[in-house]
Amino acid sequence: MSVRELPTRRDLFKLGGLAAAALSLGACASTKPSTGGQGAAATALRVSLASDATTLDPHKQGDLPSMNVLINVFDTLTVRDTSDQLVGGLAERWESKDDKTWRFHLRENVTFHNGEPCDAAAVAYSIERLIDPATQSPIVELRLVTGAKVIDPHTVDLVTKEPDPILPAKLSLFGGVIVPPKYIKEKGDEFFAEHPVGTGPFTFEQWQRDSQITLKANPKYWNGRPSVEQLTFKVMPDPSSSLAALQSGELDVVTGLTPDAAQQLGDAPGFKVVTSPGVRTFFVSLDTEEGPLKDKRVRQALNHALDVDTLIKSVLNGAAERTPTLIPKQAFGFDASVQPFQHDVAKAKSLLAEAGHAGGFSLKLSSSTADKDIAQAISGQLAEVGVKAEVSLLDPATFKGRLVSDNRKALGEMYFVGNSGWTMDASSNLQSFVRHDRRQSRWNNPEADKLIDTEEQSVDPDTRQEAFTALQKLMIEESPFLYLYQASILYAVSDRVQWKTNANGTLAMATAKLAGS
Amino acid sequence: MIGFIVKRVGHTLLVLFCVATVAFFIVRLAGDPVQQMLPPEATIEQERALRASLGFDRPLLDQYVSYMTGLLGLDFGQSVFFHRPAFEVIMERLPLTIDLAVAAMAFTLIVSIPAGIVAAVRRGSATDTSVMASVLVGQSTPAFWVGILLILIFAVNLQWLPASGTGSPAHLVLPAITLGLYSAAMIARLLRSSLIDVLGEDYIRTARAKGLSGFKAVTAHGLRNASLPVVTVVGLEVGSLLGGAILTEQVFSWPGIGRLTVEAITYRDYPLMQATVLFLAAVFVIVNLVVDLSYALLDPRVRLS
Amino acid sequence: MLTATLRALRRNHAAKVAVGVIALVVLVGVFAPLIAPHDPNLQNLQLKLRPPFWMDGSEPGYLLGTDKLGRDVLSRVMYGTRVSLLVGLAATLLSGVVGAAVGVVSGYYRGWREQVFMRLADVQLAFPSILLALAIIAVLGPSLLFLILVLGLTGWVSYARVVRAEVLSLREREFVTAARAIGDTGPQIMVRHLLPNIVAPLATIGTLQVAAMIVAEASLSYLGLGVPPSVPTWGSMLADGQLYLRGAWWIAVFSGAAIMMTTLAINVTGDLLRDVADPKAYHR
Amino acid sequence: MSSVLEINDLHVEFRLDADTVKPVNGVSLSVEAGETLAVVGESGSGKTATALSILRLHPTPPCHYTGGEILAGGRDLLKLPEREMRAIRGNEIAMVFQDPMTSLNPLKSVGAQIAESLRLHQGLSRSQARAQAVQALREVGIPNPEQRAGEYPHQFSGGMRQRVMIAIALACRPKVLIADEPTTALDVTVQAQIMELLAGLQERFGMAIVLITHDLGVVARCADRVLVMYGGRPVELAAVDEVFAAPRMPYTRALLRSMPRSDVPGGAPLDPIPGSPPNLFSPPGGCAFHPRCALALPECSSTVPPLTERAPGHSAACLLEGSL
Amino acid sequence: MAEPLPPPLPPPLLSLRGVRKEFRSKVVAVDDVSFDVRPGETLGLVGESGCGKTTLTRLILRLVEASGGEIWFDGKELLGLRQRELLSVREDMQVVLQDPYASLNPRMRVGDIVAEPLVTHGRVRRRSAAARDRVAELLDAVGLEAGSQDRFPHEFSGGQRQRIGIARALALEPKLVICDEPVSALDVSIQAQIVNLMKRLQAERGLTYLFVSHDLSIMRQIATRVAVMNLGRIVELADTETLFTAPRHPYTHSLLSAAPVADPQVERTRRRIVLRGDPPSPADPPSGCSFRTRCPAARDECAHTRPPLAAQEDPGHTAACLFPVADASALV
Repeated sequence: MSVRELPTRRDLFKLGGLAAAALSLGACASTKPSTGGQGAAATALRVSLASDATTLDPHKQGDLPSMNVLINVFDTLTVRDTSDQLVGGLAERWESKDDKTWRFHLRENVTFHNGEPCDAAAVAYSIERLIDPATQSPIVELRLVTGAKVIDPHTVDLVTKEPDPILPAKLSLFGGVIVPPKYIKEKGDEFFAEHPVGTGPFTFEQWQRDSQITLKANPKYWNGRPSVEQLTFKVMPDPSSSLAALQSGELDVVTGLTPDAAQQLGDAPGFKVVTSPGVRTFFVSLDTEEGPLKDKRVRQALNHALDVDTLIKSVLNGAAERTPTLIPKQAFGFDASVQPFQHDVAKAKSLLAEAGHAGGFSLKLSSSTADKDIAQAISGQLAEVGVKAEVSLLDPATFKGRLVSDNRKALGEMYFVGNSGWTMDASSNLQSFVRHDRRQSRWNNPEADKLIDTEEQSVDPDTRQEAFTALQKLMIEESPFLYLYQASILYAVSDRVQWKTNANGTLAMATAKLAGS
Repeated sequence: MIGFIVKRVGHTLLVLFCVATVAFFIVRLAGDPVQQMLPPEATIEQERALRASLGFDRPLLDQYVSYMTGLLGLDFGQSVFFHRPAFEVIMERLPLTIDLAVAAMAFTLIVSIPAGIVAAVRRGSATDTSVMASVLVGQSTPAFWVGILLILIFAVNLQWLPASGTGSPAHLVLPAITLGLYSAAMIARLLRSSLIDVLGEDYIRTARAKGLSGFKAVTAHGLRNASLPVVTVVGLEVGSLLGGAILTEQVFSWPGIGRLTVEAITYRDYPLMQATVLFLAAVFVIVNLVVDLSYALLDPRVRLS
Repeated sequence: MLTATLRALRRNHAAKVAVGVIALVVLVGVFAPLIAPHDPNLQNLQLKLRPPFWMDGSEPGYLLGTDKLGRDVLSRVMYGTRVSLLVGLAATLLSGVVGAAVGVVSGYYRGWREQVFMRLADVQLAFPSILLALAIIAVLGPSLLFLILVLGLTGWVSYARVVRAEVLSLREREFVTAARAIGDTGPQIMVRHLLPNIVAPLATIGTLQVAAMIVAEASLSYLGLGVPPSVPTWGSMLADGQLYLRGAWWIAVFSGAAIMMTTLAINVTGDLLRDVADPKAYHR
Repeated sequence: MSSVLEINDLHVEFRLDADTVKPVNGVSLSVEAGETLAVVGESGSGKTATALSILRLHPTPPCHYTGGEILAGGRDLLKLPEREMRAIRGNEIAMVFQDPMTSLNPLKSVGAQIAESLRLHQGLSRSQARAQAVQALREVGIPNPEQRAGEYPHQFSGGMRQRVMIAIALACRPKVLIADEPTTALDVTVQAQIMELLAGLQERFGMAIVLITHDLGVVARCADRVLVMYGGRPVELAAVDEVFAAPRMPYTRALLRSMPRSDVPGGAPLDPIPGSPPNLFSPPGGCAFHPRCALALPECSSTVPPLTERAPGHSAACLLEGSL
Repeated sequence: MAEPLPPPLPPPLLSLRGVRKEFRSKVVAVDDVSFDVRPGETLGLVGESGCGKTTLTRLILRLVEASGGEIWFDGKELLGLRQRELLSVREDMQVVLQDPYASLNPRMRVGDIVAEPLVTHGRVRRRSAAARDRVAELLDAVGLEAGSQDRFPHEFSGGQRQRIGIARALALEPKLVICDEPVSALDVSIQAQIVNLMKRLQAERGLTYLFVSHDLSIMRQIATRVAVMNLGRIVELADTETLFTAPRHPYTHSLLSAAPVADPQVERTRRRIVLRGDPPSPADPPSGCSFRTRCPAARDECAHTRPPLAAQEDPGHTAACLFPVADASALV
């Protein structure tokens, strides 16, 4: 599910001009419970955030900076573990009752920070609260959920109007946060948003807006008291100043780094830049309905024209991995047998000539200013086969406005876009871009539509995998996109910190450890 | 004097009314907060529902009328992203911007007033030349560039001062210098030329004919008179200070009104955008109102008329 | 005015240098396609982030090094001159024409016209121009034309105020009374008598305004709201280069230096013009 | 009798960027206690430059005192250090300027502006100076001085402002008052009041007055002796009756003839001086008046005639000997 | 034997009836002013600063709109005319202004300045040969070289500039020239040149002057008749010689007495009237006679009655005073 990766939060530092280049690349940096480490002493961990949380009510936010904080205060029903497997969170296990019902068995003896029990009623309350339009939640994953049914104090059913095979995965982040019903009813929404109470590893201490958020270890955490005593998120939009702060000892972890920013740290001793695989894929959407791109030979030619490996090496300093299509390799549905396009200028030229464009042609390549360098580099490579792609940069908010507008041609013939699939299911990566009636789709292919329907409506993994494999082959053949890469997550840490991120990107710090304290 | 005050207050309100109106319509040109709030894969129904629940699907005129009537009761609306009253959000950031503005103003005045006086009194001397050269450099350097250089030198290389963030007076130093530099150059130059004008006035000659020393003539008769045009410009400078604050707060991650404005713009958070614009405008016009009134206090010709 | 300027120029060494710098900048801008060693947009990812010629690892032919896409910094700075000058001059011209017209009309007629225009100016001054820029760019998309439009539309106030003040004093001068007694109409007086007499202050603010506009363009480009990326500009190079300040300082430093040098030269020249236009201030 | 102020062969230059201007070329004059010496001339004649030179009020640079001496109280003012010069200004020698509107600081009450020189020169306390200032205002005929001392210049009429200027000048009872066109900016009825006031104060305090003016009517009414200046040089010096009745310099005579008079019936055409007064930046060679002089000789364009005594107490600078 | 009747007077060229101007600040600058200017004469208008004489000229020129009254010029009532209709009137009525430095546009060449009325009224085209010829003629008439056309005003001395101003006023061959303090900014030695020039031009061209000045000596040399203004009102009007030798209004009397005469012997013997107090502010004029607060002869009635302009012994002599001066012989 490509969530909140596009502009929202990151625009901030773009507008500040502080992280000009591919901000979106590193923005999903997240820590993931890391294992190992020495005994816990009274320790404080300071982590940079590229921008502040907008609200601490988990149902009213839909952006990673907020989520990065909240994941430490709240728990979700399911959890992506360090090896990217979906494991139990507040729900110990779950099963599909029928096509339209998922049953969750809850962990017992979990309480909120205020002592309120976290039971089926709380879960039902949370789900209902999220899908109630009055909540004005920007979270969209649960759009198929029609309600939650309490079966017993530790069992709850989620009912959907259509089959949703990946609902459990969707509950591992934004959609799956469980909030305390009594507390909210007593104190009101506004108070809750400033003084959140959850079941998570840390309790909320203090929020100085746009400056820092302080959390304290929750001694009664069901999964064991975290070794970090105090967790502070410092808002620092400028990567160079946060790196400076890291070097001067004001910070322990700098997140949200771009490849360019990461280079600045150089070989300074005592710190390191960690590159960890991510699930955010980048590609160029092509207008397959009009103009020269209507011809699939042209689309194939453009894919052959791109030297993605050089792009990764030069523009991203190697902080990415090639993907054959839109699906990251960690996701369910990825088929390693599908081969990416070969960089082959001669072939590209001959395909263009075949399509009647031997002399090349001109078109527009739109991108957000955040992706300026890569867009320009792509334009440079296309120029080598005679295709003049004029780069048109839009500020991230405008870019997003046009991306989601009703006019699918609002961004011109080609636009560069990224898409994160944090559910780690190919379904999320494809959902908005492939089926012809989806918002960002510019490809009308009945076969593809049928395959999407299959994978979206079946709960059987094998059926789904088959559909995905077929889809990936079809996407290579038809080339409705220019396929690029999945970006790595970059963060810088002081040597005294021990932790590791997972592929999807929230700063869950429960198992982080500090050495030498 | 009373008539003057009433007239000026009236102007101020009129300007604020116009700013509010322009802000209302211009932010709606820039795009929709709903599109920024939802992830791209949201369905059109979800988008429509959210828009309706926020009230942004109502006719524009309707929204305008309720926005303007809200303003009468100091209700700037609810921030879409912060889920709180926009006014409250602003008030929360205000102290930081005030800190920054006060520090920048202090820097500006401490640097510019002595520089302007010395340059004017020693007109044509080496001191004057070097002050004027600094003034030109200060006026020619974009604020963001100054900020970057200061960070590079004092935070990154020398590590004397923090590069960004808040918390201690040390955090204020670089942003305040960045923000105040242009104004300092501006005011030093203005004070100099204003003082040179005043020093050529007949009443300075009268003072010298009475036997006052050149220095005494400047301090007793020159400064106050020369400050009149400077005071007016200081008021207008507040405008560039506020504009500069937007850039400076970005460069130094200073969580004040300037950054809030950019955030609001980024989110297309209508109510917050309107509120910050109106707030900045209000600060500007009120400062200028105060400047006009203090002008009147300084100048008996206005005060007593 | 011209002869007086030349005379003043002969005595002012700083201004001589400044005028030389401006001439150089203009020449570079005009002849950039002829003298730039490379296509400013030509990428060579193999040659990225090469330092200037005197440093180790530099690439022959790339005097000031390359940026992260392997483009020649010198050529980009040269081409950036064109945008800066074009935007600076065009926006100044636009704001000058609008501002002078508004200033003359409100200064000459006074009354409701003056009230309307001056309140409009107040609103403009109180309104953060970055928002106006953002709205226009957001609605219309980034383009050189709109950038000039935005800067022009936010810059007219300073002209209007100065021109109005000048006109207010000019209209009390007897030659205006004489013209009215002859039977000249308002427009005739404004064109024949008032405008020629505000040319000097207009030229002075205009010069200073060009520098201000260049900085404004750089600021907007820096914020990513400037000109489209197919055109290299100093502001966007500065923004790009900021990330590489430690390793590849040359990108930001040369473009920043170009901005500073140009605006400084223009400001020095503007000061000279100001002195010539206001000899009272000069001879004192 | 002894002079309270004596100027011998004063030369003043302004060194501007492009040119050097010499507004004062060899001016000599002296004035005795209780006497009024009028210095009369047209614009550019150097009369105001001379007046300001006495107190060394020209800014230096560009002004340079290149020659001569200014003697007062046995000292040469041109040689005094600035410190001692300050003790003379406003104390021994005071000055009244032409435009009372601009010569007073608009932001200070008139009482404070008078008190300033009293405190400076007589070391009075604030309250003493204030009381003295009120007294000074009373002396110059300002009604209700206690209240008016606290008011600001813009609240006074032109005539009253000039009275304030006189009060400032006379506050320390100077020996010499230099009045630079003191009535030019005033209406004729007010002018008469001010001239009467000055005459009365002179009688009372016995100071010498150097009256700078272009108005021959004012000269005729007030002056004891007259120095006529033209092109930066003194051209005639004599008692007032002598100058008007028997001028010895063609310029003086032509000036008197050209003047429209209110006591002579009109009808006949006037007798103007042709041409214009000399330009300071390009003065004519020789006698500055020769281009306009009906009696000019060929050598007038090359020879500068010195001011020489033609009759007791009557000097003129002209190559033509004898009376005209 | 009966004296022969004086020849009938020609109809006035300019005639003011009850003209009034009240500014928005409630200051009455011109109050109920009536007088005639006859063809070929020079009517002098004398008064101190702030008396309203300059405002009055602006009212006649319709540069300032009057609050009331009538102004007849050459058979037309001006105050009712629209701006367009005024254009033809302006051809016959021109103005010479006080400050020769400010009254010429510094950015225009002399030729263009002098030709401007001709161009505005469509007589010649700008910069045409006809314009140059006409300008050369005019410059010659005021004693300037034809070559002056291509120079700028700042290249001329004050007297020469005033000649340029006069040439401009004459360009349209007007019937009436309003002269607003035309010589007061000039050096003494130049004033006579200009006065002589104006007198000569009047004789040659049959001009009529309305001559405004505060300078009594100039007035006596140039005016046929003189009107004295004080605080917005005409207080006395008479033939020049009558006014200067036998003024009836105490204000006129004190003006004449206050003006110094360039003759020390005369000055010593004159009886001088030095007024007490300040001139009243036009914003707050005294009740009754506007001069009464400074008048040496004021009595109680003067505070209650505003004296009308009343005929005096000499024909054509009027004065607004309840107790006119009987003997002014000491004035010289």
